[in-house]
Amino acid sequence: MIIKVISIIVLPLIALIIGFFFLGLSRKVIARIHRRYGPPISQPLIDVIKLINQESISHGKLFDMGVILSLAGSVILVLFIPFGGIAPLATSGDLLVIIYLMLLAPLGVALSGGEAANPNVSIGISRKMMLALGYEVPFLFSLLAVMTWYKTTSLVEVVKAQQSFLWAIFYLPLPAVAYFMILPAMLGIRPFDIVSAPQEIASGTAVEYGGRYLALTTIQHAFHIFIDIALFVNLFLGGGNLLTFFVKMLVVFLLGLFINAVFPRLRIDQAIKYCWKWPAILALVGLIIARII
Amino acid sequence: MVNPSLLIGLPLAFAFSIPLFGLISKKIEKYIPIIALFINMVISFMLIPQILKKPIVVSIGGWSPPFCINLVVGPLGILLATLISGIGFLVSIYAVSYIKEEPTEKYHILFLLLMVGAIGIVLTGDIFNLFVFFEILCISSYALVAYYKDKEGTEAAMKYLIQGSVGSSFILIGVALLYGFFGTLNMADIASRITSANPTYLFITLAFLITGFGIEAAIFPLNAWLPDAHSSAPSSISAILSGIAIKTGVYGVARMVYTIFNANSILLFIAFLGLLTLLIGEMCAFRQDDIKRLLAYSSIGQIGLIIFALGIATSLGVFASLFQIVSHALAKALLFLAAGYMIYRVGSKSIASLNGLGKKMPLTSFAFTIGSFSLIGLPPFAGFVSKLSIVYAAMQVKKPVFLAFIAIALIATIIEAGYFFKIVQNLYFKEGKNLDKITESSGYILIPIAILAILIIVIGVHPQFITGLLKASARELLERAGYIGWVLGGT
Amino acid sequence: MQLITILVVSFLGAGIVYLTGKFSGRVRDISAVLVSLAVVILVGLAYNQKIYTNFYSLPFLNLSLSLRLNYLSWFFAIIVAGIGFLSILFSLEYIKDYQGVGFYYFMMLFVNAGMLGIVLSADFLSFYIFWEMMSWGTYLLISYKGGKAVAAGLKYIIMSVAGSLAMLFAIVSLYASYGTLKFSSLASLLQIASPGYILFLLLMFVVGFGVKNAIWTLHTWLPDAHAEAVSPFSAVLTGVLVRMGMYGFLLIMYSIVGLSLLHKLGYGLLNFNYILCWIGAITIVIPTFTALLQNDSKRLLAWHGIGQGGYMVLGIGVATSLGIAGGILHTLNYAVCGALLFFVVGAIEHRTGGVRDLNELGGLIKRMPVTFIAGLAGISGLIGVPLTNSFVSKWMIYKTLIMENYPFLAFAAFIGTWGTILSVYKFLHNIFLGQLPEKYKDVKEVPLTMQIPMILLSLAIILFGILPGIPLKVISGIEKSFGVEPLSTTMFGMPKEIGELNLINILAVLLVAGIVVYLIFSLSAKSRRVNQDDNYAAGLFVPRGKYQYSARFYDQAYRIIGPYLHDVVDDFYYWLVGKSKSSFQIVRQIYTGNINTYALYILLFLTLLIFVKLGWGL
Amino acid sequence: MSLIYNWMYYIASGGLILIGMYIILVKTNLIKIIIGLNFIDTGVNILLVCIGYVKGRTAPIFSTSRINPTNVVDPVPQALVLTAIVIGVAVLALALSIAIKVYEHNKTLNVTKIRGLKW
Repeated sequence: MIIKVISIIVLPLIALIIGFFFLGLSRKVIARIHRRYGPPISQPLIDVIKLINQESISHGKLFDMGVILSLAGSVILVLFIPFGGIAPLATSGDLLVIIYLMLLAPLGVALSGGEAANPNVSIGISRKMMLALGYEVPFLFSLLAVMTWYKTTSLVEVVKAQQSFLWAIFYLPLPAVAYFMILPAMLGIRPFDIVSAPQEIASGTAVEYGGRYLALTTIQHAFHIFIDIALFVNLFLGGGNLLTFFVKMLVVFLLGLFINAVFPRLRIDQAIKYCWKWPAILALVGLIIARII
Repeated sequence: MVNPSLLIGLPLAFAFSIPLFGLISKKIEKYIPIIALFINMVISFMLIPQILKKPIVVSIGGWSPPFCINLVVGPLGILLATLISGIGFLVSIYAVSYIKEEPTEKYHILFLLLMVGAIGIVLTGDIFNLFVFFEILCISSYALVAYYKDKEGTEAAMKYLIQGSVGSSFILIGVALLYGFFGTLNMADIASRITSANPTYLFITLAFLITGFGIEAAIFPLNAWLPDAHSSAPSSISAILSGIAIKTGVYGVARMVYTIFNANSILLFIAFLGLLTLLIGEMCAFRQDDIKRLLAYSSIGQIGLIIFALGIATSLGVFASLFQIVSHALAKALLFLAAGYMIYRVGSKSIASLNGLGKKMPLTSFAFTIGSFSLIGLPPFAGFVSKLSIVYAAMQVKKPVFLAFIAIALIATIIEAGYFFKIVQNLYFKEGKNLDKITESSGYILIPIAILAILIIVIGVHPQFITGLLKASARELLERAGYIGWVLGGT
Repeated sequence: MQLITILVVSFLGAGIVYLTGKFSGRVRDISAVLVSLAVVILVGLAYNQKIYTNFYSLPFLNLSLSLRLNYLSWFFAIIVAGIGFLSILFSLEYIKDYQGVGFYYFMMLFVNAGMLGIVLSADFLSFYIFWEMMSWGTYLLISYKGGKAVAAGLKYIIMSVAGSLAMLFAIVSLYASYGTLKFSSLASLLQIASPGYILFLLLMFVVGFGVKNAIWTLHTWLPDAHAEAVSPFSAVLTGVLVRMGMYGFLLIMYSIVGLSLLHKLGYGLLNFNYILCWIGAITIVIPTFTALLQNDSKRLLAWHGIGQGGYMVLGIGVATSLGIAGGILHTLNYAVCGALLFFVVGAIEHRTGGVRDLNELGGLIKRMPVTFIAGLAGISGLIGVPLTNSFVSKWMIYKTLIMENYPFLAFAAFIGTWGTILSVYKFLHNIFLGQLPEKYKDVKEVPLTMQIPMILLSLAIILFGILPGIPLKVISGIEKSFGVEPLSTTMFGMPKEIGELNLINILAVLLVAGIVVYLIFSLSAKSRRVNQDDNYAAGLFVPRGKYQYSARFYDQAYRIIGPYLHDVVDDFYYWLVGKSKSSFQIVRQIYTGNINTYALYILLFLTLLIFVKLGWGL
Repeated sequence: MSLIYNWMYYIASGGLILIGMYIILVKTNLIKIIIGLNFIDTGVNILLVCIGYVKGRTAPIFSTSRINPTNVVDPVPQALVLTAIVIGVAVLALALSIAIKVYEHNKTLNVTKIRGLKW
């Protein structure tokens, strides 16, 4: 019981640290690819601390609550995803719950941004929603392939099954590839940074955020990166202990970053069509294979 | 107890006394039909329990049955006689304030004669007598259709007359042939000897009779007169024609096919004809813009259903058919009466002109709604029980052909629902134009409409009121030996 | 006796309410509320009882009409009564300015009574009678508003009549075959029937119930009807009336035919349940994405009504204990959310003068906060956000689909949820969020009688979301009566052998996380409250009143999916009606108006008769 | 020859009925159609009479006692015919009066043009 409580407290912290590390790392790596020097890896953290102490504007109660909901939703999501064998709440919710809990964060942002009454926000939300509709198709196919293959909806069981034998990526390479292909869309990084496109719609959903709001959304983003990649590692790369899990996450993240950093930004309709084409087909084929065998 | 011949004699006497009463006061004459038919109705109600125990055979002239004109008052006869006098009574109340165009005394005479004809048809036991009453019915209805002497009315009457008299001639041919074969005119007597004649000749006779009665019964394709006549006649007459006159045609067909000829082999064909009539009637009704014409076509459809049920030829089928006769008579009389007064208030027969009347004439519209719901066959109205019985009767036969038939009949119901629901919506939910001066109908109009509406609901909720009589009537048609026995004695 | 009392109170109550309306509008309103409340109480008191009574007999058909109460009927009866009561309460203010209010209350109560009759019937004849009474009552209520509603009402009733006639066909055929219409007797008699006959029966009933439950290809009446009916009745329509079809499915499939017989219908994948599942799946996907394209708030919800119905059909189609329970539970959950959302739309209509166009609204959160919260609860419930009610039922359906190895059906269900998220967010955003247009500056919150139903339903969404054990207890009783192995449940979710779901834990961590985040939030530098016009526009001038991005909210997505979502079924029906009309036109040319032709018909008929006799020897 | 002789009345009645039917089917003048109706009527009446006719017997009128009751034809059809004739006359009179009205309204007796009511 005590271990559980401790892990409930510790796990979000670990996730936060890893998330911030990835955030900083991504800026550094992209800068290097662009032949720039780039900011220090701790820059995002510094930014957040700075933002917390800045004054900001608010558009109403929902504007505040949405942001809080968004971050809280991400925090609890961490508790359901096994991290190197630690999964304090795995018995309270399975993959289905995880899929649904992933909703809370964007919903919070959308509600909060909605009250801001800024058209840029509305456009941003609309893009976020459409993009989600795009990547959900291959995402769900991939998840279903895994669940069908292992005949369980529990993520812990999936991980356990992989650790006893081969990783899922060897049985289900196509869904894994599909998941990997849409990972940037889920994370909102290039070439799928349509939602926040600073040059077009002034950062979209974040346009009205300043100070603590921006701080919370940045933290949420850090969690988000952690969650999406941890999910991938759990589903396809067989989890692992604390260290191997982290290494796997790093590999996945860097691979995604390297491949995608060189692409220009897509238009939203191109993004949807992209998601519904190759990743969806690959994942679907994978699902059919998983269903038949 | 009461002599059933009063049922025919009283209205006849009253009919011709109308001019006499007219001498006393012009105001009295329009109440004469009410009185006559009220007495008739009471007598027939009083007769019902007695007849259910034992049918009454009245011989006229003192001879015993095969040799004289006689009345055979069985359950079927009394059922239809009650229905006829009842609806006639209600319609005559309606006519008090509805018929204003002179010469009103002629209207009332003809109306009573029509009643005499109709009651005579269902009560008589003599086939030539049947023909005579039939002619009384037809001639008075030709004249009544042309009562307004307007363009439509005369044209409709002309067409009705030509087709009707061809039909009457056919009936007469049939009667002549029957007399030629058997040398008797008594229906029971003919029925008892029917096997002794050559079946082919007999069938030709039957064909003439079916065609003749079929014209009045509006079997497709003999029903071309019906939409014209029903839509052009005064609405009270339309109600009678739809509610009663065509039912006498059905009665004629049923009597010939079941009792006299025992022609079971043709029943399937009759059922098919009924189905065809149903489909075509509903299809044509769907495309009408004229409310009365629509109701007339709907009558064709309903008659088709009645004849279809008649063709099922099980006791339940005949029962259902008779039930449908009752429920349709009530509903269609109600619809014509209500629609007639709406037309009177609005001044146009087009369906679109009824828009919004639900707010101006709430009771009339409400009654109209009940009538149409009953015709569609929605619970808790009378039409539901009768339609359910028909469907059940058809299913009970367990023949695939009837299964297919009833499926088609149900599809026709959808068409029927289509136009009736549209009209109900027009009444209540569409905005009408120039409705300011329209007021609710007067008492004489509302009373019959309200009574009919209540009857529809009462029978729908508690069908046992009439099912006993209907069952006995169905037995009368199916057990011809019983009928022959009543008249000729013995068996 | 108790059941008869319920029906008598509800039917007579309707009449009394109408009559009192003739004297005083106020008394009528109060009595309408009282009658519907009395029905709720009476039904509530009947909980956990088993009753069977004959109440009427039709000797000429050898039939008696009877009523019964069991878990299944109680479950539906309480939904009917509850939603009926709330919608009457909601109507008080909403309907005030309409014409024919007495008629409205009468029909509302009458339709409710009809629905109670349906769920309490113990034989098919009374079932059918109440069913038809409900149907035509509904038709009158849909058409009530006039205008476009007239066409919607007609469309509804024609489809409904077609469905009921299919059902009547099956019912009468049952009676002709077995001589009884009692559910309990039929259930045992049908066990020896041939699979072909059962399939025919099920097909007919699926058409009959499918029209009501608006399964795909029979759904086309629903968007029009829901959109054009008055909002309190739309709530009843979507929440309970449409779900009478669901009750019918449960009744015929599990209560009468039974699970063991269902499994024998068909070979391999081509069996009844599997096909029903796919119909359910299609019913989820197509309507939900069609909803995405709607700009009329009620139409949008109406399409969701169809889509959510797909989940229920899918759930009961899978025919596992978990799936059936999920389907039934979803019926309850959707009744709550659907009714709530229509109340919300009704509240908006009430305050903005009947505006339903999503592109014209916006920013109303500042004027109608209670309605907004209700709307938020409603859409969360509809999506199935964790800790709201639909989450549990959807979870059960997904879970069983995956465990039964139907990943594609599961995918349809999942992607349907995503379509739901998109469209209901648009619904919420375009009404409540974004900028408040000038013309709605003075809009006020709706009166209390309209708030109460919304608040109660919002609470129900949360309550059933956290404590799904309450309805699931009744549902396991229903399953027991079906002869299906009942689902074992706990108060807060599922026991471990069924799956990992513990809602109280999720609630607890969410609360803790929320509090922690809130603490961080409130400890950081304060923010300044600004006006809605005061926002960042990249240095551009902000035009007042025209500063709204909501029209064609998901434009790019519409362009991609729009062409595929054309309602071909509806087109087909219109084509059919058009063709029938023109063929009727041809048919009626038979009556040429020329007397010579008519005489010819007579002669032809005579010769035909004779030829038929001589030729076929009939 | 004897065939015609024996069946002469039947042939006559049948012929009249057919002529009447032909007129109704083909002629477009309303008056002619009414005449056609009358043809049918007459034909049917003749049919009735000849059904009751027994060759060589006399009319059943017992004005003198010379007539043997066994030597008369069946009297019933004759009574029927009388009734039928009366009915026929009534119908004819009504038909003609309606025809007058029809002419007043339509200014024609051509039935192909009197088609105000159709479909």
